[in-house]
Amino acid sequence: MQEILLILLNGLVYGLLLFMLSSGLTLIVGMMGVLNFAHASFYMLGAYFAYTVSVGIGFWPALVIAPLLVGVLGVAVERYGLRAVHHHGKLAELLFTVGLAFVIGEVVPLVWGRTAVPYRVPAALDVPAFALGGIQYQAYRLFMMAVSVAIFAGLYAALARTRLGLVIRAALTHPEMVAMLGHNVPRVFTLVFGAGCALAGLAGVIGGNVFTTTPGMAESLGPIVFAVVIMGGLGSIPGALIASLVIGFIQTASVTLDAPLGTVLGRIGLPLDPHGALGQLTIAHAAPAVPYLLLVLMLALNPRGLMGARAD
Amino acid sequence: MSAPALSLRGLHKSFGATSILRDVSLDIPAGTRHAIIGPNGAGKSTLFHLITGRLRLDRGSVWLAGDDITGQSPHAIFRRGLARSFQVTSLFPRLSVFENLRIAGMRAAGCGHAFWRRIDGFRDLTARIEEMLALLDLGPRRDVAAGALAYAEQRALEIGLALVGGAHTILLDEPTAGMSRAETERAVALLRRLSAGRTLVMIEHDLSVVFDLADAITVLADGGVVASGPPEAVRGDARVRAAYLGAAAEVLT
Amino acid sequence: MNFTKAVVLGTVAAGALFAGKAMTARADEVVRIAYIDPMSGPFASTGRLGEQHFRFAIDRVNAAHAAGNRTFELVVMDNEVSPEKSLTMFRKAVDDGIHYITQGNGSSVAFALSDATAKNNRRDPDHAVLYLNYAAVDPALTNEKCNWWHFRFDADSDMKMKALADYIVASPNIHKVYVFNQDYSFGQSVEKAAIAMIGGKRPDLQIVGTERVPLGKVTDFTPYIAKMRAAGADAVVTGAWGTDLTLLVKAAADTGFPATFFTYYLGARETVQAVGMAGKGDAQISEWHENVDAPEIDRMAAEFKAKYNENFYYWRVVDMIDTLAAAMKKVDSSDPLKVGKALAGMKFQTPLGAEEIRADNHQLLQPMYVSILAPDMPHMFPGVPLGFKTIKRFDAEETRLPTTCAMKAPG
Amino acid sequence: MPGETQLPASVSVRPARWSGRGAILSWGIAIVIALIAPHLMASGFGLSLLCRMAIAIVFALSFNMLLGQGGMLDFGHAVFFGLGGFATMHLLKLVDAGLVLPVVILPLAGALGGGLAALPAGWLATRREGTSFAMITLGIAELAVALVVMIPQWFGGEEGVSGDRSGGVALFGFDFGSALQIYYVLAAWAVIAAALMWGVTRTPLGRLGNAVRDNPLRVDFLGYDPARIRFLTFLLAGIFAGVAGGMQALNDEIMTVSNIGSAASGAVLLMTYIGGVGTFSGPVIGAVLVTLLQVALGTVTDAWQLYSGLIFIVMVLWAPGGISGIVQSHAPILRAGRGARLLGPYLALAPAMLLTLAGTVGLAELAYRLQAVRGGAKAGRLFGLTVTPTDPWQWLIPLALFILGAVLVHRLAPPARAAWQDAAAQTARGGA
Repeated sequence: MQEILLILLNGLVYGLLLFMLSSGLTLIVGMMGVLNFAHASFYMLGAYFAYTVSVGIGFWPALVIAPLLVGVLGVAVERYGLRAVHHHGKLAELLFTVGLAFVIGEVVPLVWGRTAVPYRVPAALDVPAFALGGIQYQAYRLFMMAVSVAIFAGLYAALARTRLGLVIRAALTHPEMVAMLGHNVPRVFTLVFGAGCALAGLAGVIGGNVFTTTPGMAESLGPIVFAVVIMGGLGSIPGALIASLVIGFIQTASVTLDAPLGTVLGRIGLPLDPHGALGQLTIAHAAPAVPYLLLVLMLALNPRGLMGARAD
Repeated sequence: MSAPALSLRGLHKSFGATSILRDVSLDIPAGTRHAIIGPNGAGKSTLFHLITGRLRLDRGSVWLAGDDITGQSPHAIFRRGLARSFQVTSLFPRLSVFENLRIAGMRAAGCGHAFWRRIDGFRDLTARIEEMLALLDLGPRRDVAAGALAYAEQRALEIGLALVGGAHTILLDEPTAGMSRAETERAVALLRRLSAGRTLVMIEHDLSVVFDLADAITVLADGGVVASGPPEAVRGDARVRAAYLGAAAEVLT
Repeated sequence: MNFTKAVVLGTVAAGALFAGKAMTARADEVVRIAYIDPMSGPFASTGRLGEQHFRFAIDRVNAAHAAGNRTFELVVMDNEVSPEKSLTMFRKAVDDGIHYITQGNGSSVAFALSDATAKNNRRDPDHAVLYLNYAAVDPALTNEKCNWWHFRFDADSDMKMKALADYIVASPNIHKVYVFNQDYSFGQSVEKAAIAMIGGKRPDLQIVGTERVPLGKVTDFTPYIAKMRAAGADAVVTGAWGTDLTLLVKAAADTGFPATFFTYYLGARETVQAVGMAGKGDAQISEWHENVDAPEIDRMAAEFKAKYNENFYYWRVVDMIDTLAAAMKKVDSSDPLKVGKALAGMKFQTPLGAEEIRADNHQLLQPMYVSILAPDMPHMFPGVPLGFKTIKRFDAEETRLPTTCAMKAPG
Repeated sequence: MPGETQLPASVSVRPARWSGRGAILSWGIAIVIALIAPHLMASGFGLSLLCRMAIAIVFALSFNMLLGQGGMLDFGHAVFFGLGGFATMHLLKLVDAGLVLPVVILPLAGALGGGLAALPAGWLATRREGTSFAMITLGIAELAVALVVMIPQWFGGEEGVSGDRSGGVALFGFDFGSALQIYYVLAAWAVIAAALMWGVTRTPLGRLGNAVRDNPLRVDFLGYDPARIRFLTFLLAGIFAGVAGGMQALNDEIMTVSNIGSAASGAVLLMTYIGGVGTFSGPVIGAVLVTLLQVALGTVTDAWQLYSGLIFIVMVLWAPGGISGIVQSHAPILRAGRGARLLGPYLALAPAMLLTLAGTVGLAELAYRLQAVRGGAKAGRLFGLTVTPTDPWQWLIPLALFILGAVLVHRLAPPARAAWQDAAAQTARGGA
């Protein structure tokens, strides 16, 4: 019982973290249809900005300043880069962000060095909040979860319940119509992109100190963020939340399963030599590959994702 | 004669709560030219999408030359001998005019997916394309990218794509839309010539084209068939006047 | 045959007195050593750190004329830790007439280079190359995949595990060991060695679990800590490195998991700095650390720090270059075949004790230290008030393991 | 239209229309270059560079079968390259162990390996198009790398799988141990594979691939299943990537996990895009250039990865047709003798671009050398000047160059572009 509770709790923690990481990308994909490959790079920039700011004036100001800086950078990238390639089509936009991710990955270590920077959790939150099964949970983890939930609530309310959200969504499907109604469509896109980047930056501020701030952090998180956004249905905020939690729970649960793949498949009637190369793998081994397996299956079987309205 | 070229039986289609087509039934005999007219939003293009497999039917069935093709994919339907054109020009913009036509003619020439035979080796196909180029008046534009053509040329190519493949039944969605008077006349002549021995179904707004070409006319309004029959009969149908022709009909009579 | 090396010299000045002053002959031969390691990309900092150590070691040898009338010159080649690029650089080195290459980062690169060296020397003996490995620790390199032209100056992962295992088996308050590794060949071999060397060695000592995770793919290690906790582990043995190790140790500290981590790579400055105080009490195995009592190396470290503003880390690089110089001096030649024959079986003294290059597989045997991160040490990490404290020293001979190597000397 | 995969509009619209004689001439030149190249750069290093180029050419061409000709962006193309290489390596080991098989034909095993891997991957991925397709390949690549690392029994883990290409029976006295012999083997394979791939563009499937790239929906209404065409194209691309992997296995005599990873997939995207996706020869140009760039630039500056990233972005923004696209958009103008009109505006633009370039290089080099200086190394010289990156004033010079250059480019680019458009339009009219 306690074991199941632990899995649920750890899955929830991890799932909410994934949602925080992917919320900005979900926004951009959903509202602009741009698969921003540099999203994880903006996450990394958020962490580095937060480190620099927090060394100067502390964590709490950094929580506000760093996402704003990343957001401004995102606005500039959209205005002077993405917009120029927009008329070349989706693939060109995607390739532009691929190049951008590459360049950010080279520039960050130039500025902050190639090794991890000592960006630390604020002392006030670096205390155990509660314990379950002998595992302590830091107060900072609760803070992370709270921020994640707040992001979800804020995005959901802003997009589903306000006129602004309506305009943004209409701008994607019917740009001419929205333009005729007197809205500046390019500016709407610029602001959405900036907001998405700012969210990535916020995730960086909050995740960077728990998960170390290194030049490799973007590369290691990029694919999983994509897995979440695609499974969630390319732009659906509730879909991304569900996908995050599903991945969180499944991955956490599979960590605890030590049965060899050979035995498991044998039980369901698939013969696989338990001593062969594949049979020896345990489910726990494969746990970190689970999101990609889910991703591939999901896309192949149902490209719309969990909650998506867009097929492509 | 055998079964009709195209037979629609009780087609229904709705998007969400909005019903687009209701119980549309229609038989089109082989070898005839049939026009479908009706006001905007009557469901004409939706009807074509349903016939050609672009959209799924809610209810009803579609029969091509006596075979049930309901629910089949567009390419499977094409292979049974039904080709179509699009209201919004749908070409291969980066390929030359010649290549556009060749792609459209490949299936009929038996090319398959071969990657071991030179495409230029299909000499009959090449000859056929050159012939079609001449018919479409696109000979001088042979090697120009389709995306770089003028609008009327693109419309002509659009018709060409539907006609070149040798299908026995051809669906044309507003073939003359946006053409000038002279261009329209050329298109009509072309259609008359190339539809010989084939079944032609077209959606058309230009009533002079309709009455010039069509052996039979179906009037579609509000998702249902209002009238169907020879041009004279339809022209005189009171319901048609009421539902659609209105002022335009006065002019014609 | 015994040979005592010039390593007893502590400083450059002393070295000059001992070897240099007596020798009036001008250095008239330059021996180039190609250093093939990452200079760009994510691992560039590691490559740079190695380069600085090589420059430092070579400057010492040249100043002391330790290689006779030869001077060493370092040729830096960037391989981005990619085997293919390493092979391109290897070709370039052979082309430029270089006969000595050295590399340390990435076992995959090491295997590619060892393989290329063997083939090159067989096909083109005039351009024979000697490969000096200073950090790639896959045991296979000196066992089933061994090659006469490859010399390793770092203990392989099995030797390191033997030292760790001996310590753990001798610690009465360790009862339940968890083995945690990254899922690639190094992690797999660490796991295998740990099971063989710890399991069943004491009735009240058992391995309660093993785990392998893909390299750099796990963000949150809490579920793994929960699993270790549930298994009741009081010690964790891990060959993990880099961010994975940092996140693992941090997750353990954050969740209040009290077990001691026995690691291979906790000693890297960036890892200690990223882990912070969470690393207190955790152990590493190494051939040297800053708080080993060896004044001569301390002086070296101070000099290195003054010169490069970095902590001295690779004692073994200095050890390796000194040994190479001594071998060249002994045979008075820079011919890689002759030098290789001199290196094989060489025994010598260093400030840390007696060392030997095994003739049967060209593996250096050197003293090893198990140490833990402790406060109030003479040398501590910048920004983190912790330093390594020896809890157990092993003589070089104690690290000897049987080898399956069956290589033949050329010629 | 949703889901339509668009390639940059300025990419070539005219299909290559080589007359038989022109094609033979081009291939002849290529073969002659391949034959005499090793004698022009006779060093072992030069040879190994040429071998890498041969491999990269085949790999990039196979990638462009998907991206340029089929409109499919494959983020995991190295999977087929790598698995082809592993298949070849395992067969080479059998040859070493006594199997009688000429080493020359081993890349065929690569074709088999790449093709077998492309079967399930293609089955999953090609049912979608555009960005969905790209994302599935990303997931497949992640899965493949995870699996390969987890199964050292087959893929050798870190140490990889190695063999000896001269371990088999010698063929006509050639054992292929020497660099020159293996170069000719690889060059022959490169020419054969390239010729086959070129041939595919001139078959029904090749043309259908172009059609599916431009307008998959329309293809569906012309009797062909777009997914099936994508699948077959994908399969062929996997087979040729496998051949390239097999060539690499013969060249390096070792295959490791890194051959499968995202870095290798990224490199082939870079090559292909910089060379140009719009023409058949584009990837060849890109493969040669980027291989040279990686090795040559890498020995000169640590900043080369930044430079290749910047070049990529510049290409995406302003020259989406790549180098071959630039050539192609100017060739007809030059042939029509209208090149002189471009000379003025282009000559005005060139110094501005050079200024921007110099400023960029200056800033990047200062940044990299600042890092090096912090690590205790020497800063060295740049453009013949001694560099002190710790001196803030030295940063002002490249910064000023960059800003000045950027402003000038901003001013001078529109007239140059207008001149080009003008000349292109006149040429097109003149030709029609």
